[in-house]
Amino acid sequence: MRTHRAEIRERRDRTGPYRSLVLDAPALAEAARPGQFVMIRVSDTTDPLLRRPFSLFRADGPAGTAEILFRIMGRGTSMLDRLQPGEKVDVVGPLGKPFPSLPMDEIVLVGGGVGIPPLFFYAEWIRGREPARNVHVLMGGRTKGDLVAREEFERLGIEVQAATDDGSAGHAGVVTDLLRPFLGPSHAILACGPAPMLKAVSEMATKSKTKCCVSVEERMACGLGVCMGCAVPVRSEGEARSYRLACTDGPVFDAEEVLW
Amino acid sequence: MRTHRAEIRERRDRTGPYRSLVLDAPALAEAARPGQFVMIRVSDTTDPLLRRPFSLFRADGPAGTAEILFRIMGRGTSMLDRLQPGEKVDVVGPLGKPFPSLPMDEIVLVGGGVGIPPLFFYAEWIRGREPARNVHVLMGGRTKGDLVAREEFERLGIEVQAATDDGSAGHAGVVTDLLRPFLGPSHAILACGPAPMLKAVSEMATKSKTKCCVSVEERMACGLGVCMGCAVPVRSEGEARSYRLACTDGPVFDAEEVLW
Amino acid sequence: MTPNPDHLPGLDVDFAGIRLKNPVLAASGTFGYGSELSQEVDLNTLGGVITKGISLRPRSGNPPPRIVETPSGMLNAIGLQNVGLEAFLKDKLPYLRGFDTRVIVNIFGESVDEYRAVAAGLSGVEGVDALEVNVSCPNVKAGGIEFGTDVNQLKALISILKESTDKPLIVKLSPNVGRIADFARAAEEAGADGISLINTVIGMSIDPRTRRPRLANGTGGLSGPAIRPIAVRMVWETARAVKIPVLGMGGILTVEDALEFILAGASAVAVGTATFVNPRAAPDLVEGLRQFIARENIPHVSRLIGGVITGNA
Amino acid sequence: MTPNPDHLPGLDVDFAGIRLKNPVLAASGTFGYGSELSQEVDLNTLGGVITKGISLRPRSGNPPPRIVETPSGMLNAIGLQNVGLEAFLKDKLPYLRGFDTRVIVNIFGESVDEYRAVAAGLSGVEGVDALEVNVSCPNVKAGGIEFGTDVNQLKALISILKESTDKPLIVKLSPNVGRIADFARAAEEAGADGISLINTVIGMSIDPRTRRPRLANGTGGLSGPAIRPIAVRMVWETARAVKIPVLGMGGILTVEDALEFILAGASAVAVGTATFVNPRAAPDLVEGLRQFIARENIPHVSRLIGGVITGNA
Ligand SMILES: Cc1cc2nc3c(=O)[nH]c(=O)nc-3n(C[C@H](O)[C@H](O)[C@H](O)COP(=O)(O)OP(=O)(O)OC[C@H]3O[C@@H](n4cnc5c(N)ncnc54)[C@H](O)[C@@H]3O)c2cc1C
Ligand SMILES: Cc1cc2nc3c(=O)[nH]c(=O)nc-3n(C[C@H](O)[C@H](O)[C@H](O)COP(=O)(O)OP(=O)(O)OC[C@H]3O[C@@H](n4cnc5c(N)ncnc54)[C@H](O)[C@@H]3O)c2cc1C
Ligand SMILES: Cc1cc2nc3c(=O)[nH]c(=O)nc-3n(C[C@H](O)[C@H](O)[C@H](O)COP(=O)(O)O)c2cc1C
Ligand SMILES: Cc1cc2nc3c(=O)[nH]c(=O)nc-3n(C[C@H](O)[C@H](O)[C@H](O)COP(=O)(O)O)c2cc1C
Ligand code: FES
Ligand code: FES
Repeated sequence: MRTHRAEIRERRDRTGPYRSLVLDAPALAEAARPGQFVMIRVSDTTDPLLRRPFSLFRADGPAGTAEILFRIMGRGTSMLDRLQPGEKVDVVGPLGKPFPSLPMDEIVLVGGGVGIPPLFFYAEWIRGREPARNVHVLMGGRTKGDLVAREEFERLGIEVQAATDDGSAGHAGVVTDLLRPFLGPSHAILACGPAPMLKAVSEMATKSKTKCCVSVEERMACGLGVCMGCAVPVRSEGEARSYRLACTDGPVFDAEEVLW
Repeated sequence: MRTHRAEIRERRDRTGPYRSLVLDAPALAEAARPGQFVMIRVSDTTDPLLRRPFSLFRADGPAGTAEILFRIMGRGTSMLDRLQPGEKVDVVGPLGKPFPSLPMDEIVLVGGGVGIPPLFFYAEWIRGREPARNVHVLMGGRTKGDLVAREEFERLGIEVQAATDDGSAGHAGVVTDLLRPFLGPSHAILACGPAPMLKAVSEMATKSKTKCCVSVEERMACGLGVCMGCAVPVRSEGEARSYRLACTDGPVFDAEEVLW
Repeated sequence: MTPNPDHLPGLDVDFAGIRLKNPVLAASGTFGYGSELSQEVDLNTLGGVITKGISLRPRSGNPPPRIVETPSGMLNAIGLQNVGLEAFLKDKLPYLRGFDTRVIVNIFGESVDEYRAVAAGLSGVEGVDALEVNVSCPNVKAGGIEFGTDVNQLKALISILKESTDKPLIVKLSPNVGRIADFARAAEEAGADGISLINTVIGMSIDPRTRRPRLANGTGGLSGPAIRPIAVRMVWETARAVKIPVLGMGGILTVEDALEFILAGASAVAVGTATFVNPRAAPDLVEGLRQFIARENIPHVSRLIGGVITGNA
Repeated sequence: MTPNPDHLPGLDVDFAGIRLKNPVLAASGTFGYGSELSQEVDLNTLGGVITKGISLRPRSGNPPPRIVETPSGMLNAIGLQNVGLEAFLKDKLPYLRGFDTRVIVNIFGESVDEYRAVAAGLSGVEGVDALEVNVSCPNVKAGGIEFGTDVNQLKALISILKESTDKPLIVKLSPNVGRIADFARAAEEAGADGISLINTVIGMSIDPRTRRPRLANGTGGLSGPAIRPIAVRMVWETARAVKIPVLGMGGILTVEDALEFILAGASAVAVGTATFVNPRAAPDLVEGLRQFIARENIPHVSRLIGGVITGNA
């Protein structure tokens, strides 16, 4: 059963428009794997009608809690922002396919803004299970405030290399400017963020024959594979067009598969 | 200008499903007269879409506050109930025609449940302005918890005679059982409550030639006289059917005028 | 009240032969006869006011309940209550004439003769800028079929009205049809000067406790944000099918909503149900449009009309 | 999961020649092929499952974005993506057969021949209880006019399908027509065993920032609570016009919503968009109906069908 009525344990204002919520949801916390997401009902009225998808930022099985980190974008996320500890929300999850297990020694996490949550979950997971792997984080954003969860990564002992468009922190430029040293067969890239960034990362990875997985964002109605709303164009032989579903075939795809 | 963005100063749980809210709305408080109402927007989404009408329960011009007293009925009133002091609501008012000024010495207020607020406002108003008048209150309800604002009336020095269907307070029966001693040309009845009660009061008043004004409740979309949604069937010469608008011709009507 | 109700630069549009100082009108049946909201709305700020539908004689309308709320919308079955042509001219029009705004009179009838009589009665009347013909009224003589759901009846009606009045004729189409563009074209061929849409969509709501329809009339007309996607689609289909201008409406609450209609091809928009939610919805929309074109450096709102990009990039 | 998925007393209904253990079905296109929600829904608890629309060959569907939220509703332009008849029979049907529930296959085609081939391919297939014919598909040969918006095309199509299959035929009507009852009658005359309605209402949403439609396809189908009043009205009009049973849908979220349809004349109801909001919407509705008839002392749900009281008391 993936439907939960979760009590909010904690909410946190983070930098800029970012917030996080810790949810009391033992079954979810137990089952969740990095790269998976949840669908949250932000209102009990019919406007807004649909649930909103959020990646899992953290899941603590023993404590029975799962955490999401989100950016206030529009109505749904504004409503979510008004919830207070003690209130309950309807959550469906964990949904989607997690990041695959990869044999490479050097794990390179590339992302920005709302792309960070699944990458952090992966980092925490791998740190706890396979401490021998080297985890690198390349984090991008428009400005300093977009470098969310930076301290959390550092608390895991992972160095974060940052790039901001406005130069307010780290390298002044885009995050792919930092990627070159991390390409090659001993590296595996996991990327999540805006489509143009994913596209650029994918191209660099393909050219350098670096294994690369991307977590894509697509509009979702159900998150469950029943509406076929979250089509992701993929490469296919023969057929003119071919799509896979972000919610059940993804959200994590092999970078080579996605047609940008 | 009748549109206000009012801060909630105070909210009170009353008996049973009754609540009251004190609103910070100086222009409204100044202009309001007993019998008038406001339209409140209970949500900033489109579900529920329409404002909800509430009679003014009290208005304090010098303090700049207006108060409503409501019963939790459905979605709209439940949402209103969740508002906390400090939050703001959109209020339109005062709307409608107030109770007329009446020359009679004995003022008889007859009502129950959500019909009480406008009667209390009238009592407080007349006590402050024409203390020589005798004000009688006959209050009905299904059960004790429906006898709202009883103490407020008593604090004004007005005795409340109560009737409850279940006999849990006052006379066991309907409020009209108490009305007989208050009929006659020196009396004026102001009544507000469920339609069957208003009908019964009206009939007794007409038979006894007692002046009687009723405040009716009809579904409203605008409260402003522009939608023509709040039709009240009234007596008319000649024509087959005739309607007046509860929101602008009323909500207070001469009892003789209304076709029950 | 807006202190300066003068014509705002960049917002004036031509519509059906009249010039509107801005493309925002109050929709028929949601703004009374214009005087009711005098405390909230300075009529000088609006592009125009469309009156409640007027018939030849006064009509008392339907018994209550006449309205019921639905998800993001409402159903109404007012039953076209109105004061009738004579009282309108005597008691209502003089007030509207006092403002620098366009007055469009919404008219209807239960027979071609009644429509014609109302149109003729408003012909030549000073202060009436145009007529909006509500064709969602059943043709009692033709067995109750709505004028607006039969292409031939619609065409015949508009042709006759065109001869009965000197005012521009805006035909307000019913959305309760298969191909809206067919009706728009028929109206255009019959001489209409503009098309107005959408009127309400027929709906029904039943109370399971009483097992009765929630409206005394049984069915009613659905309006509000719920129908906006339907309305935008119909405006888009219509604007591509006719040369005469389109007045778009249906669930407009915000500037973004109004822009959807304008981009879909509406030369002007009307605000209906939104006025119930926010009495200042129409003037707020004028101000919002002004700010939008200023912020986006759009020299004139007319640049946006029909500007939706539907091909691939 | 409900522990006891047995037939609940008082809820079984006959529909189009098949017996449903209860009147709640999952609507086409909102429940995949039945297996996707196995963790949330025990299919044994449902009256039936209607599959995603199946065409002769697989279809890849429209480019994204395919969905957009609207006030109390959503627009979709999935483009009828599906695995095609062959893969359906091989990969999808066996799963559905494993449950004690009715399996209704939604079918469509772009030509009469394609419709016929799908219907014929499902004829005689064990585990398929009925076909629901989606007639909202454009007839490519007839210049793109939808089968479901032309009475004659509809009649011809259903007559042919009736001869091509031994399964009961449920015709799913498009709401994008003038008089829905005309189409229901045409389907009945052509041999339909049941009528299903409503499919989605065509709508459009435009993003003022990009000036593009929010759906890559331009227009899409509106579903959800926003359209419920329209759907209830159409079910009411249809149920009075035909003798074959009506399957009602359009914005059903709660028991009260389902009761509106049943009182309006639906013999069974389908849950669509609600499943996206609450994956357990359909089984919750079954349980809610059970509780309702128990609480109200209604011996059998069939007592409520068409029970709306429309005259004066
Ligand atoms: C698998 C997945 C995982 C996600 N994980 C996170 C996360 O961990 N943290 C986070 O903050 N956000 C995440 N998102 C994005 C998040 O779902 C949207 O920001 C949110 O739905 C916006 O809702 P709203 O009502 O506030 O915005 P709306 O008012 O609906 O829209 C505001 C803006 O958000 C965009 N948007 C709306 N819905 C989506 C969507 N489904 N996907 C992408 N963009 C959208 C719109 O295009 C618009 O520009 C994820 C999305 C997906 C599909
Ligand atoms: C002029 C006027 C003054 C009013 N004054 C008060 C007041 O002082 N205190 C108070 O508690 N209530 C008052 N009401 C009633 C109040 O408006 C309704 O209780 C409220 O709108 C219900 O909203 P809801 O969303 O909670 O209920 P809904 O979910 O909309 O409906 C719940 C129940 O309330 C009934 N109802 C809904 N709207 C109205 C309406 N406009 N009039 C009557 N019944 C309705 C419905 O029939 C239903 O039975 C007044 C109504 C009017 C017209
Ligand atoms: C209460 C009410 C009364 C209406 N009366 C009329 C009318 O008399 N004539 C008419 O042509 N349209 C009438 N309409 C339709 C509106 O003018 C408008 O076309 C429709 O409501 C859609 O716009 P909206 O969603 O912004 O309200 C009425 C609508 C409502 C809600
Ligand atoms: C995403 C989506 C896909 C749909 N696909 C189909 C389909 O393949 N065939 C069909 O006949 N109806 C399809 N429908 C229509 C639904 O079955 C239903 O008729 C409609 O959505 C109204 O019901 P609702 O408001 O409960 O969703 C689809 C609806 C949605 C929302
Ligand atoms: S969101 Fe519905 S199938 Fe992916
Ligand atoms: S509520 Fe609109 S006219 Fe009275």
